[in-house]
Amino acid sequence: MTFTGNEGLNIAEPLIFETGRTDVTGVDLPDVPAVQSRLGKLARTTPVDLPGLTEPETMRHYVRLSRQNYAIDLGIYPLGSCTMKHNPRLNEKAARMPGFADIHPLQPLSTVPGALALMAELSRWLTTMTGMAAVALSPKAGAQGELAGMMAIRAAIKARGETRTTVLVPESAHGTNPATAAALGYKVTAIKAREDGTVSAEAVRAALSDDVAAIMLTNPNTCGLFEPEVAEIAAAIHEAGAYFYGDGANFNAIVGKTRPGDLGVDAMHINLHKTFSTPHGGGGPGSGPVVLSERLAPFAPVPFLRADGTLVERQDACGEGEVPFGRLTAFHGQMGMYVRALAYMLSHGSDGLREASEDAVLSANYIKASLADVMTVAFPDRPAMHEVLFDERFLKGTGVTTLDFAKAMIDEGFHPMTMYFPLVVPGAMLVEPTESESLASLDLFIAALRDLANAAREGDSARFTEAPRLAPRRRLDETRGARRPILTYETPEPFAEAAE
Amino acid sequence: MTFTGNEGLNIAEPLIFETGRTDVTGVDLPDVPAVQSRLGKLARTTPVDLPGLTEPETMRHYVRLSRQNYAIDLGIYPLGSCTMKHNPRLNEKAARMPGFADIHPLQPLSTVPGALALMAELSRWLTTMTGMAAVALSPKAGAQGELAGMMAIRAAIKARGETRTTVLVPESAHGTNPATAAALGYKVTAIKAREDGTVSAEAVRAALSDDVAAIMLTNPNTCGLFEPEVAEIAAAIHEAGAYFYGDGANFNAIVGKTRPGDLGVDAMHINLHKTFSTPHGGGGPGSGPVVLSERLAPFAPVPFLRADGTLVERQDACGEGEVPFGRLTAFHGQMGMYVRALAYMLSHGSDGLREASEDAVLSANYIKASLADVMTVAFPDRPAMHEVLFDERFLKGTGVTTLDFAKAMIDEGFHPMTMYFPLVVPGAMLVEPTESESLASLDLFIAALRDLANAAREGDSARFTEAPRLAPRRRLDETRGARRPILTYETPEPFAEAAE
Amino acid sequence: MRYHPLTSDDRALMLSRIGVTSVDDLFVDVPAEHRLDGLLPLPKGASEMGVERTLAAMAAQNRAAGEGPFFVGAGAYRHHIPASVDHLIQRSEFLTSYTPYQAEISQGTLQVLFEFQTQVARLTGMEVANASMYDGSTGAAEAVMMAARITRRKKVLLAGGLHPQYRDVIDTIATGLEVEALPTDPTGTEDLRSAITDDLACIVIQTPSFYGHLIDLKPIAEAAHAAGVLVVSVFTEAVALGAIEPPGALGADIVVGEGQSIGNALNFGGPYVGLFAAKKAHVRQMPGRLAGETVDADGRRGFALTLSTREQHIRRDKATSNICTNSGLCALAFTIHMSLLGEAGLQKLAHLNHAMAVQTADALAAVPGVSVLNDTFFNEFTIRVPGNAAAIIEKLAREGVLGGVPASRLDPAAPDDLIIVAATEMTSEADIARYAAILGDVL
Amino acid sequence: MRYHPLTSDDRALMLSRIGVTSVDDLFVDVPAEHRLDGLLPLPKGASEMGVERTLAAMAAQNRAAGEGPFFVGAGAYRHHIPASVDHLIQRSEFLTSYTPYQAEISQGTLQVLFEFQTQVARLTGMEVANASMYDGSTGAAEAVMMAARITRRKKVLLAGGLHPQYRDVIDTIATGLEVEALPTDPTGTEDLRSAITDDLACIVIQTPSFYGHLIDLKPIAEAAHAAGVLVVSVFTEAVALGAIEPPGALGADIVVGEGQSIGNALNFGGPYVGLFAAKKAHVRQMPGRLAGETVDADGRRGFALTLSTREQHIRRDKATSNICTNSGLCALAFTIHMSLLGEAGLQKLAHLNHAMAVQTADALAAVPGVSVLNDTFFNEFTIRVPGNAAAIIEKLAREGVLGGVPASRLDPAAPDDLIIVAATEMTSEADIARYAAILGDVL
Ligand SMILES: Cc1ncc(COP(=O)(O)O)c(C=O)c1O
Ligand SMILES: Cc1ncc(COP(=O)(O)O)c(C=O)c1O
Repeated sequence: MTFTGNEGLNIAEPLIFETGRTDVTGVDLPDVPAVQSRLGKLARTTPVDLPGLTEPETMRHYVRLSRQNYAIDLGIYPLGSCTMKHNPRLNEKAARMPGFADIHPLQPLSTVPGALALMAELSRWLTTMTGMAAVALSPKAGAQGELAGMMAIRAAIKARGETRTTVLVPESAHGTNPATAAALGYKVTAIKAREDGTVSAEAVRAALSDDVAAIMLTNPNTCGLFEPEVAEIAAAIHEAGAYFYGDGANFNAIVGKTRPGDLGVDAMHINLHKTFSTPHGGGGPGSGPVVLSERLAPFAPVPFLRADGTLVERQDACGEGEVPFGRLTAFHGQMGMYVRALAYMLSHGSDGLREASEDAVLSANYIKASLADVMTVAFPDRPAMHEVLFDERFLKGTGVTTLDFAKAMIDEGFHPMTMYFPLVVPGAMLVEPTESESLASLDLFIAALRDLANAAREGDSARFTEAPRLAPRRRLDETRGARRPILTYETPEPFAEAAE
Repeated sequence: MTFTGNEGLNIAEPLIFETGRTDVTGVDLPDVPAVQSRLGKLARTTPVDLPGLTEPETMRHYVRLSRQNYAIDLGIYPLGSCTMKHNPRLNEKAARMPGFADIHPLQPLSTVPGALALMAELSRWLTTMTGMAAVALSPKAGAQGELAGMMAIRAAIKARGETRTTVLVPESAHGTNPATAAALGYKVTAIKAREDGTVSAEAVRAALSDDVAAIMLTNPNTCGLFEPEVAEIAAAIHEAGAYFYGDGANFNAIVGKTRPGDLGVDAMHINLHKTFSTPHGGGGPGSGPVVLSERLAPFAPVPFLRADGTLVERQDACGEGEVPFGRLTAFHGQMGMYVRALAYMLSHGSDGLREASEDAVLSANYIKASLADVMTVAFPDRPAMHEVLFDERFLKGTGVTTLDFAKAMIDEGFHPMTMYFPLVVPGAMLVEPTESESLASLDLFIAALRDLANAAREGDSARFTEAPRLAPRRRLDETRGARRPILTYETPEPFAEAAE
Repeated sequence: MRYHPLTSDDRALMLSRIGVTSVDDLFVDVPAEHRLDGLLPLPKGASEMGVERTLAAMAAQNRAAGEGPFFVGAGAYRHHIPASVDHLIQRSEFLTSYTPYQAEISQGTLQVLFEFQTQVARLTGMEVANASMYDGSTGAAEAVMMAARITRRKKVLLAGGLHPQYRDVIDTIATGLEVEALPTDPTGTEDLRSAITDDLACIVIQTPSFYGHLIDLKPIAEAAHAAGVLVVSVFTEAVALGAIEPPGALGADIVVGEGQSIGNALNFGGPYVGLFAAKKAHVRQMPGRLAGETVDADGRRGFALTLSTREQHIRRDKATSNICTNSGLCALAFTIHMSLLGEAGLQKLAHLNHAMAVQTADALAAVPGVSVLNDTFFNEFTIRVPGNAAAIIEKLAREGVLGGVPASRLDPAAPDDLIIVAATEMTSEADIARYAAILGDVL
Repeated sequence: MRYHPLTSDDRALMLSRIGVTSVDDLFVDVPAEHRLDGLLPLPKGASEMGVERTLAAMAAQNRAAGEGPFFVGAGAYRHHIPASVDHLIQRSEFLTSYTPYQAEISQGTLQVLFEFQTQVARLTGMEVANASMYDGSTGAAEAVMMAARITRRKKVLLAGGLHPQYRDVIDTIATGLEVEALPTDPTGTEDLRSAITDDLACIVIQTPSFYGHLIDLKPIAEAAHAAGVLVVSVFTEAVALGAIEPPGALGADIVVGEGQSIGNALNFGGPYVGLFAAKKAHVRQMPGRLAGETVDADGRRGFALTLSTREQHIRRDKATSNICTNSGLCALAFTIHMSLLGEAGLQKLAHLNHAMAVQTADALAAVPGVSVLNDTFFNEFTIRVPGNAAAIIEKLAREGVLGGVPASRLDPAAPDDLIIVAATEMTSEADIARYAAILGDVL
């Protein structure tokens, strides 16, 4: 329609490999002093072929690209299980204080008492909120927290002189749970949920044996329900000599309302990038500290903080009762995220943390109540926690799939909910509003979903199957992408260009 | 088309007065200690009626609004006379260093030696680049710089025991020039330009008398031409006992190529927000230091820096030969802009500054050469400086006006050039690319303008008269706006709402 | 140069398209004898790293407010700025856009200005406000000139509580007018009513005054209006309006003030943002830009600059002011911060400021030899010290306490034993205790 | 609470729509005896101002790198980050978006990842790269497991020049495998060729090594490939690849490294960004996300995550890795900084780093009693000091010089008289002179 292909403020942007030039740079540097090279025969002889852009070109390139993204700062981001809440800018500012951002993990510990104090303070908040004995801060994200917790469990079992080879995982679990168990060589036994979306103690008991090392249970679970028999399950697990690994991705529902430690959890990772608002950044970084019960605490990996505030960095430097299972990452974990998470905690305080959980749960139930008549709630009988699960039944016969429905939401200005997860209901739509939405925002979202549900029912299926029509791209051909994957840019051969 | 009215990532956003509530706040504060009020009977009794938003609501509101703006960081911003060049982010960072941003203008000067040193260093760069004796930093923007320069001139004339009541201003001058002269009570005599867009010394001489206080001449002028007789004009002005005020808005064309002081300029403001890249920020703030010749230097307003680096804040604190005409603003001017401008200067250095001017001029001439056959260059015979002026002749008979043409550029993803200024050519289009555009960017711009010019010629007038169609808004009804101006939000009467 | 995208190859190609052989061929109109041959006698370009180092070294020489007890005010105030404010104003689309002349692609800025104008009008209790002036002092000068235009009178009276630099700025800028300033008024007791004469265009009154006193405009406004005189009300501390009656409610005709306190850092004095509010009837005499609500070709609500026929770019030598570039980004910061505060936040902030100032006043009054001159104040008051105020302030600074502003620094006519002391929400009880203790020591 | 938009009125209305009377009615599934009654024993919420103060006080207790001479490396490096990088990564649309599963409204992130993958592949001389790992150390562990999957072998050999913490991480995470580590190799002289046996899945070699030596992979790779063994090449200093031959050109099969040096601050160790590159033939065994080029329904080029069947969210217990959240924003910072540098900038940066390190090495070698162990190095090398390295480092720190890392801090098996010393473009000649002088003093 336009000559340029641009549409007003929506401006097309090529790849840097198409615009940059290897002799251009956006970084001026002082002259290089003449020295005798010590690179020996390994000095680079091959070109890198990396294009450069000047600063103005760089700004434009990335600003234009950014405008093709949705973001929390643009609107509700109701991805169930992801807890896309507001990211306070104070936290960004604090993380950039030179005393946090410009310190090296290996400078003498005597020169970073503030950093160690911050880690100790964060540990205090995490253990107090969860009612647990200890915390290993270093895991880099939730999945690594799972690894840490499961390794501590394995070490504890080994310390008892046993070996156990099975881990129980409910079917509704997040993919990282079975992946983690499998990575550690465990056999994964799936536990079926009941009709109402929760796990029964009975089913767990039936699966238990002295070969079971642990259960990995998400609570609230990924259907957005609090497991009513969690304490009984914990008791059964413990009775069988196994451990209770809690997936804490959904901790945002219950902070200040109940403590996982009281429910019998032995280890639980906490995604600081979910419950504690460190930004997702288009996929990361996160941080996944794992809290540990008294029984597992001795096995925490290095580095760990002693009660006296000292940091133990090496296994050979351990004292009595300190039997770390190893090290999960170089250095001390995600300090930048610790600062942000602690800023969040200090800002909220005990009262604000509870309010956050309550508002998150309230908002999810409000959505549930407001849409129950036009969409189908997967498990209507129990209160939802911080997220509510719909399934595809309301779309039956409309020719509209869950995917289509989600894509139509994009045109309406919303990011879709999590789709097709958990796997336990067909065409799942998991909606997590978080506590960050105003009532006006929730009402707008609800009204749009009602309109869409009605439109689907009324046969306006093109609105869905053709969606999105108003986004920076229409649907992408993902199978083509996977069949002949193009993963890096390849400069077109000059003769190919000429031939065109 | 959508239920919400949103279109994918283009999300509608109401006014804060429609969404905020007076009992909501996004700022938590510590409790107020109980004290005996000292507000007396003037304590507020009436409500302010200011809505509040929490932080997440605030982020969304302003992020969404921002996305309805064009910006340098989105694309070429070829506003002639405005010098919309790249705004380096280093400069933003430097201006926020606590040693600059968190110092008070009235804390003891003994506690801010670095601030005074920075001002002295900026003064050195400005006077060296312009070849002038002194600089008054404090004017808040170009227009106030004009005021400063013209007041210095008036004071100098008065010091000679004379009064002069006329100021010469070429017709092509920016509106601030006649407005400034008039604000000081001067009669403005317009000087006509020649056919070729420049001012002749002859025309100036013809207008001179001993009632003329000054000429206000922009050079390069607003037609984008260097005034070839500038030195002769200066000589004539001086001979008549008058002063040469140079409007330095177009200084970006000539930094490092020639010095205004050498050309005979007595006073010239420099828009730091043009030539020296401090961001325009949607309309300001700017900074308009005015450089002064030896003869005018004594009349510089307070505050001024002495050669020894001390800051003189009060007229009564002046020494011999210091006869400031007054004070133009509280405090010391736009420190935040000084930091940014100095960062720009240090980054460029003498070599980079010259390169900037050369690239700016080169780019304008490249555009001129590339479009001369499809658009009409107003003054084709002389080289353009940093901007090139087109007129509406190429649109004759197409039913497309300069305004229409500009609006069609919006759909193509470009900000239009300056329109209908200068007033000396009909349907003016003043294009200033600056040195910040890559060749690829210039070529894209040129190609689009060529396509548009051809489309206009070929009768595709709807593309223009209906434009923009792809922007956040179509054309606004500006006359309605001016006839019954709505300048503040008024909460609808409840009954009015009910009646609807 | 990292900011210049053209390469030598690009330049060569461009020169050939233009049809010249060197860039100097484009500068032929510059008189040959005035063309610069070599480089200017200035350092060559530096790396970002190098520039950052140079500037950081300069910044490090200054004593930042956050480094210790800080009680400096007198026209600029240290408040806490939420991190989200500074984040938002740095959005490319706000930071790097021009004046919103192309309304279709400037709705972000325009809607913000409309919100700003509404906030300023409501805060001051007035009907309309413009899209900002440079700062409070230049706004005050513009107000005086506007009053003269409205009343077609030339005499202007400045109250003794007006900030001395504001007084100097009015005196300098309002050149065609006869400006009379009353003697400086540290005690806040001058009788303004009886100073009003019917040849005045306006009377300019600051409240809270330079010395911190709260002035009741109402009786003065009544007297002024009876004489056909306009009341220009000035404030330098916008936060005050959260706790005191707005000038609009007390009869002011034009209200101008410094908006720095909301959303803007101290910045050693600038950039700041001038707030300018008036009555609807006078809107066509106002200086500065105005954003107005209108509709687009599809009937959708939108905003555009309006009443531009007042402005220099249209009206040239008949304009109401020569202002062009204003304080857009500072106005944005103001608007965002004010949106965050809302009425509830603003009022609490104001009362917290007041409380900290009362605590400071009480603590300093208890220092032997020190007296507080104010009956009323908001977050700023004046103390009399036994000795030279400027010398004492220097001594305090050497002990790490920035104790305020000697009145005589700004006004040679002010007694030299007065210090203007400000407190804000940033003032801690420890700061106050330390100030009182050190003041006792240095006296 | 400033982050919570719901008011009490809102909550009441919502509860009534839901049909319950209190929010606690929604928590009925929590076992009654485990519901918390009161608040947690933690402080109540604080103002932004208060939190900022608390955290600033903690930060102030740490000695920031910028405060004086700084030579600490050993896996993380202090480089200058252009201000535009940090500005851009804070754009709301990058900072506050999720993993780009909805490709239509995530093209920004996806195109960036495609650019990142291409940059990493080119930098390392490999064919493909993924969209990032947590960091270099965990990437190394993933590489080892990938090699085991490809070769279906279980034995892994770690060279003596591998960062000790990387070694520990591989040892911990690669649980099903037999990991053998060669003795630590401060002199860079170990014979890796003869350590290769044909039951190895891979050999893991760091170059530049932990001690700074440049290792020629080529002969080792030849021997390894002859035995069906994969070569996993590790680097901790990405800038080095601007000056030395890329592992891909020397025969590496998998290249992993720490990308922190480009675009990311020190952050006391995290978040960083793991670079992971491999051969096309092995792409289906790679861990982590991949962005791929494709087209949309209108035929327009676009990008989407691809080959997800390797990943945990699709493949669950059969996934190539359990990684989910990765280092997206750090990868963005890397990409932006690398786009700014380009080949010309990267090479100059690398040579500047090398030059400063050579100057540092020469200056320290001249200190009596100190010797440099390296023949070759990039920007980091090892010195032997006459005394306990850790004690000397502490003494230096007390004099304001952060002189490097005692090798024995990370590796109990390392001699205790070795210090690993790094220099970068941030190192000034004055820093070097001061280090040499103080080192002479404290010895
Ligand atoms: C329920 C659940 N468990 C585990 C994870 C994995 O956490 P991470 O992405 O931080 O590795 C997630 C996150 O997506 C999750 O939702
Ligand atoms: C030629 C010219 N003169 C003067 C000015 C006024 O400068 P300022 O907007 O900084 O007041 C401008 C800016 O628009 C201009 O272009």
